[in-house]
Amino acid sequence: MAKVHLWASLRRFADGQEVVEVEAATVGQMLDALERAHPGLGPAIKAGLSVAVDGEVIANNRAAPVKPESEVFLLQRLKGG
Amino acid sequence: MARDDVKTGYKYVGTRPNRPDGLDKVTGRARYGADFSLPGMLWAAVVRSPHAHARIVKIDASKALALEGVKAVVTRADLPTGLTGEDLNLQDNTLAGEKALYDGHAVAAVAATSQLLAQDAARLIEVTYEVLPHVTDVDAAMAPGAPVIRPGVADYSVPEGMHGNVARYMEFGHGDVEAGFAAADLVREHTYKTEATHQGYIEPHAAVGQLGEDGRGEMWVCTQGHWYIRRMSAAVLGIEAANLRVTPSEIGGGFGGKTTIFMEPLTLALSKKAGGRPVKLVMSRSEVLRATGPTASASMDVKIGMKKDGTITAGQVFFRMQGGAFPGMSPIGEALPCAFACYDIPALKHEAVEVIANRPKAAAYRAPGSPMAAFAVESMVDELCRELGLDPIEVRLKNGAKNGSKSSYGPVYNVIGLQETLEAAKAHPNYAIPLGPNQGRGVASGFWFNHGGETSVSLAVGEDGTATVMIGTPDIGGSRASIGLMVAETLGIPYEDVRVNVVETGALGVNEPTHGSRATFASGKAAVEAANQAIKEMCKRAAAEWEIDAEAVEWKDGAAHPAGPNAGKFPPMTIGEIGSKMGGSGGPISGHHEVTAGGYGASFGTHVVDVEVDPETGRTTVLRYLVVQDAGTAIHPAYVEGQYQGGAAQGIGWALNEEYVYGPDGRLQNPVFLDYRIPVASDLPMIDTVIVEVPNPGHPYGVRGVGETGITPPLPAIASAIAGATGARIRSLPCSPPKVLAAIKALKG
Amino acid sequence: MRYHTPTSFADAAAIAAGTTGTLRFLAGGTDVLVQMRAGMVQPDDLIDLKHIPGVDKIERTAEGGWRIGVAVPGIVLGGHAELVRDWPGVVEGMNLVGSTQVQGRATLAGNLCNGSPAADSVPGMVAAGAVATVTGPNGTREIPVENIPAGPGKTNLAKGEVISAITLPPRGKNGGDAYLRFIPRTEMDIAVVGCAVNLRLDGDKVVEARVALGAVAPTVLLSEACAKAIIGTTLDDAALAALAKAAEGEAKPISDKRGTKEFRIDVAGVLARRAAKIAYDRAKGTSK
Amino acid sequence: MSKIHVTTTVNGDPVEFLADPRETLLDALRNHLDLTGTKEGCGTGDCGACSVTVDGTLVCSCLMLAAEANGKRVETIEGMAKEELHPLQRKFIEHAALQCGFCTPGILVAAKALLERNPDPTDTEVRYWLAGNLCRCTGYDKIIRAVQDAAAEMRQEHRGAA
Repeated sequence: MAKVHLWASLRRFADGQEVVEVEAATVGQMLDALERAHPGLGPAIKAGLSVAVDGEVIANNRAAPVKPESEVFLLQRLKGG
Repeated sequence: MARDDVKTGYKYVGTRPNRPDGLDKVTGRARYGADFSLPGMLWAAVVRSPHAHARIVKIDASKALALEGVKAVVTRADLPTGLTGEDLNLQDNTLAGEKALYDGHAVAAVAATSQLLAQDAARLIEVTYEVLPHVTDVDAAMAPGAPVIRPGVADYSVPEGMHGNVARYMEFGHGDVEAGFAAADLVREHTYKTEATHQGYIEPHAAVGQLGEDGRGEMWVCTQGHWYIRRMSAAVLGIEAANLRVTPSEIGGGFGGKTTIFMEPLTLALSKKAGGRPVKLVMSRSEVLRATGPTASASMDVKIGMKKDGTITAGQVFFRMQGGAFPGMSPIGEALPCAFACYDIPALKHEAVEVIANRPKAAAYRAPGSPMAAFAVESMVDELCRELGLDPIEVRLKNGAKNGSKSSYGPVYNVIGLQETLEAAKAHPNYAIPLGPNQGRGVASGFWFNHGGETSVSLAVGEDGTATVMIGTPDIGGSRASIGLMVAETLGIPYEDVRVNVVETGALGVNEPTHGSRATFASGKAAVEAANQAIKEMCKRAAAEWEIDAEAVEWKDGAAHPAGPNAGKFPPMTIGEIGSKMGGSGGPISGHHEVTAGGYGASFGTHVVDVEVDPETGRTTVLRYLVVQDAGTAIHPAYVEGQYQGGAAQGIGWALNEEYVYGPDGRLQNPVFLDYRIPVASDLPMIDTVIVEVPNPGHPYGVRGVGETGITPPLPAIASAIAGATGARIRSLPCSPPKVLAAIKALKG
Repeated sequence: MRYHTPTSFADAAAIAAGTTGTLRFLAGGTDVLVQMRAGMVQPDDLIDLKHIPGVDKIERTAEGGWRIGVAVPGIVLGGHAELVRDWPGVVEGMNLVGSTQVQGRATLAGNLCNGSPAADSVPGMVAAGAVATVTGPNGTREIPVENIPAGPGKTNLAKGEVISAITLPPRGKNGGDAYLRFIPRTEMDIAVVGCAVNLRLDGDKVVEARVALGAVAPTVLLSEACAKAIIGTTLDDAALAALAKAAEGEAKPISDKRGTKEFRIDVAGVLARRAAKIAYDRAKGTSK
Repeated sequence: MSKIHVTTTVNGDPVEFLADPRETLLDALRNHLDLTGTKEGCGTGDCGACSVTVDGTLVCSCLMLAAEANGKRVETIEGMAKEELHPLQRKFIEHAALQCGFCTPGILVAAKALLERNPDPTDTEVRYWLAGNLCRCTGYDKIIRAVQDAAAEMRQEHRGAA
């Protein structure tokens, strides 16, 4: 199961958990699984998130692969200048 | 570290050929936004609010419409209703709804047969306002009693009990910061402030739009991203994006400020009302400064603990940022992860709130959020270094992020070049030059994520053996040249035989704008893939001609070569031969690649600046400036240096003189280049550069992206150099002479 | 807007006297066109003075001073070696106005009539004792330059009156002048503080002095107190300190987007000191 | 509003047009004569993107009325290259002295005016002469180098010709 790290102020929407484990093969599946497990995270996901999968930042690609042993960090949607 | 010292075996990558658009740009032929005209074209002008916050009671355009030659007026009533989220924000910013939310907010627009007539007509549109209380300062906007500008602006993230102007909240971190502070020998805590600044591109926004009764339209516009312009304009006007064709002009600078819409949809709305005649709208400089997208202003608390040997034990920040009267615009989501990105620190806590205020809707500006965060954190690190008598580069080498470090925002860094930039800065002759009286040296590092994003590129092989590459990322600073070099390298043909064109929305799949330092990275990566696809097809054609397996053909030096058991059996078949025969060998040959590009590599830089401060006037002169930055691979080193130098110059302006000045009436007091003081030629020294190359494994040529990081270190580096020269630490930008002089006098008591 | 191109100052004055709406004179145009572009002023009548014979001339007066036409741009002043030798402070003030491009157009008379307390050419003219020739419907009169501005954006000229020339007095022996301004950048800014010093020496001693301060009051100030602080001295450290103190005392600035009141007062003293030294060295002939 | 008939010479070509009395020379060049190489960056004389020469003097075309150009000789960026590029134009390309290129026409026109007055300027003289030409992309470094390299080449050619 991929380990998804929530930033601190998201944890109140996930029963205070820092890490949520989800079954997912892609970033999109991972986000969907997160929302299913913790509906309170819905607005954050809808507002737009970037994620980092095993060190690689992915701005908005739901198709990017996630491996069972992947470490995922959620980030706010990143903009560039 | 420059290309000359690194043997890469590349033939074109790393060279400095002339850019393809150079000739047009030195002869005045290049067409920018305001340079397009069409038969029957009308000119537009915009009526803007003179108030920071006001209810719009009535708009009376009858006198304007009575003028001969005035063809159309649009107000918010002409735009569709029912939009939500960011689309509604965009519409609200295009034309004010019930309320004008900042000085310069567009209220109405008019089209007429000449520019002067349109301006005359705009003056005749009478708007009745009911002025409301306003707030423009970030801290004042959160203070008890501050007027709540837009009730209900908070999103899911804002905890109960925060001020009504707070729109977003964020917190993250790791480790035990209290334990970290307890383990430190020195803990300091201060508040740092930065004022809003503007990208300051020299070309004002300009567009020509045409929209017919059938809802089909076209637009010619200066933008960093024409697909964004298309999607946003269509949303604001309630038309089908597919019916809008958007062609980007040459772009006179953007730096993030041209990644979104401001007045562009007005050309279409006016055109439709004027019977489909094309409408041109060009902003004045004061409109650009008042009503486009400056960056956020920030107020930032920083606390850092350090041991006597320079080890940083813990860090904590609380950032408050305002990005104008619209939620979601301040870069808190970027500023927080950038704050400690250069460090590997065991305990960190980051918190930020976004506040709205009666200011224009902020847009991205070169590494959005990172310069402010760097100002706060790097200034504080410098303060600790000075207090403990430590060398600022050594402290950064000791605590700096390395390959495999866990980043401050969570993920582990793959291959990064921060340490290499620090070593190069330390070894540079500038770092050893002795300083004179009233002189000081400042050091700071900076970070940007870089970006990939949605990208679509296509490449066509010509009958003459040339290649034409179609990209969708407007070329701001030489990306056509760098993409041309990579394609030349891949195809093995001369750079001059590759033509790279930025094409309109009808000619390619969707592309994100040129932002986030992604053009050379992502369009380059896709162009290389497109070239590889064409190579595969060319090998196939050669194989068919030779009647051998396609797998037994390899491509090198611009030609198909028989390989393996067939090696040497046939003379190589060049791209020119294949191209000249392609009609008869199966048809035109092209390659294309569409991807949401991943694999981008973070970029780090280290700057060293020496300044001299006039102790009697507080005026700072930059004596010498050094930029060291990891480019991954410098495809066209001259334009890499150009990005480093340009970023540094913008950062120097931010540090010393640039700021938005609002009066007590909430109006912008300096909406002209006379008083919005960007650096002029005589303000700056030559800007020395060192290109560090730690190739990014996520790109076929190791590109990281070089545009953004360079603006980040100058803010703290300059403030620290001033501290070195005077003993006075400026914690509120800009380091303007009155502020520096007051600080010097305060030291003397 | 009506655009007029009279060929004599009498005609210009007559046209001006007959207007009823907003009127502007056009010499270099570097202020008027900016105001028009910004929508601050929409003139009904614009009188271009450049078709009047002689407006582009710099001529020696019979007394040995200089008569400068109202359309002589900064770049021409700066290129006039004899004028620069006589009044380097006046010329350096004018040459600080705007960019090289602005120097191609901007004039002393225009800078004066714009009425800005921060106008870079005005303190130098005031310190030099320059006189404006004013032509009106009832003939011409001579007015000391310091009496032309009435406050920000305003002049003491009556309806129909127009400046027809600026005259600098003869330089005379052992004199020197200098102008310094403070701006945050190196170029292109409006003066936050300006100071011009014009003095004459007898041996090492200052025997005459005029000191003008810019951007520290509604109009450029001609300061008696500053002059007194250095007359009779050899501009030693005590005199310079007294001058700085006098300048600080005379300065009655406001705080605005370009600088604070406190800053302007401090810097007025600093610039007075520095400008006096340069003027002194020029009078001694030890520097240009 | 009655228009003014303006007769002038632009890049050696005689031209005439009708101008609103409020129109600037910049407006006339761009909108009446289709010479869009001269740019508007500010309209207030602060950025230099509209630099042209009038009777040989460098000015901001935004700070001059079109009517004032009557009978004058105007030179713009479009007239800079003759049969081949001016050395400044060539050196700007070679030195990568432009990024977005929007300020480039004004800077080239201004730099040409400088080198005609002063063929061997110091870096500081170049910087002060060009202080009214804002560039936001380059930090000016490569611009200064390109101007100096062009100046050196022009001095060489001049010596060769003499």
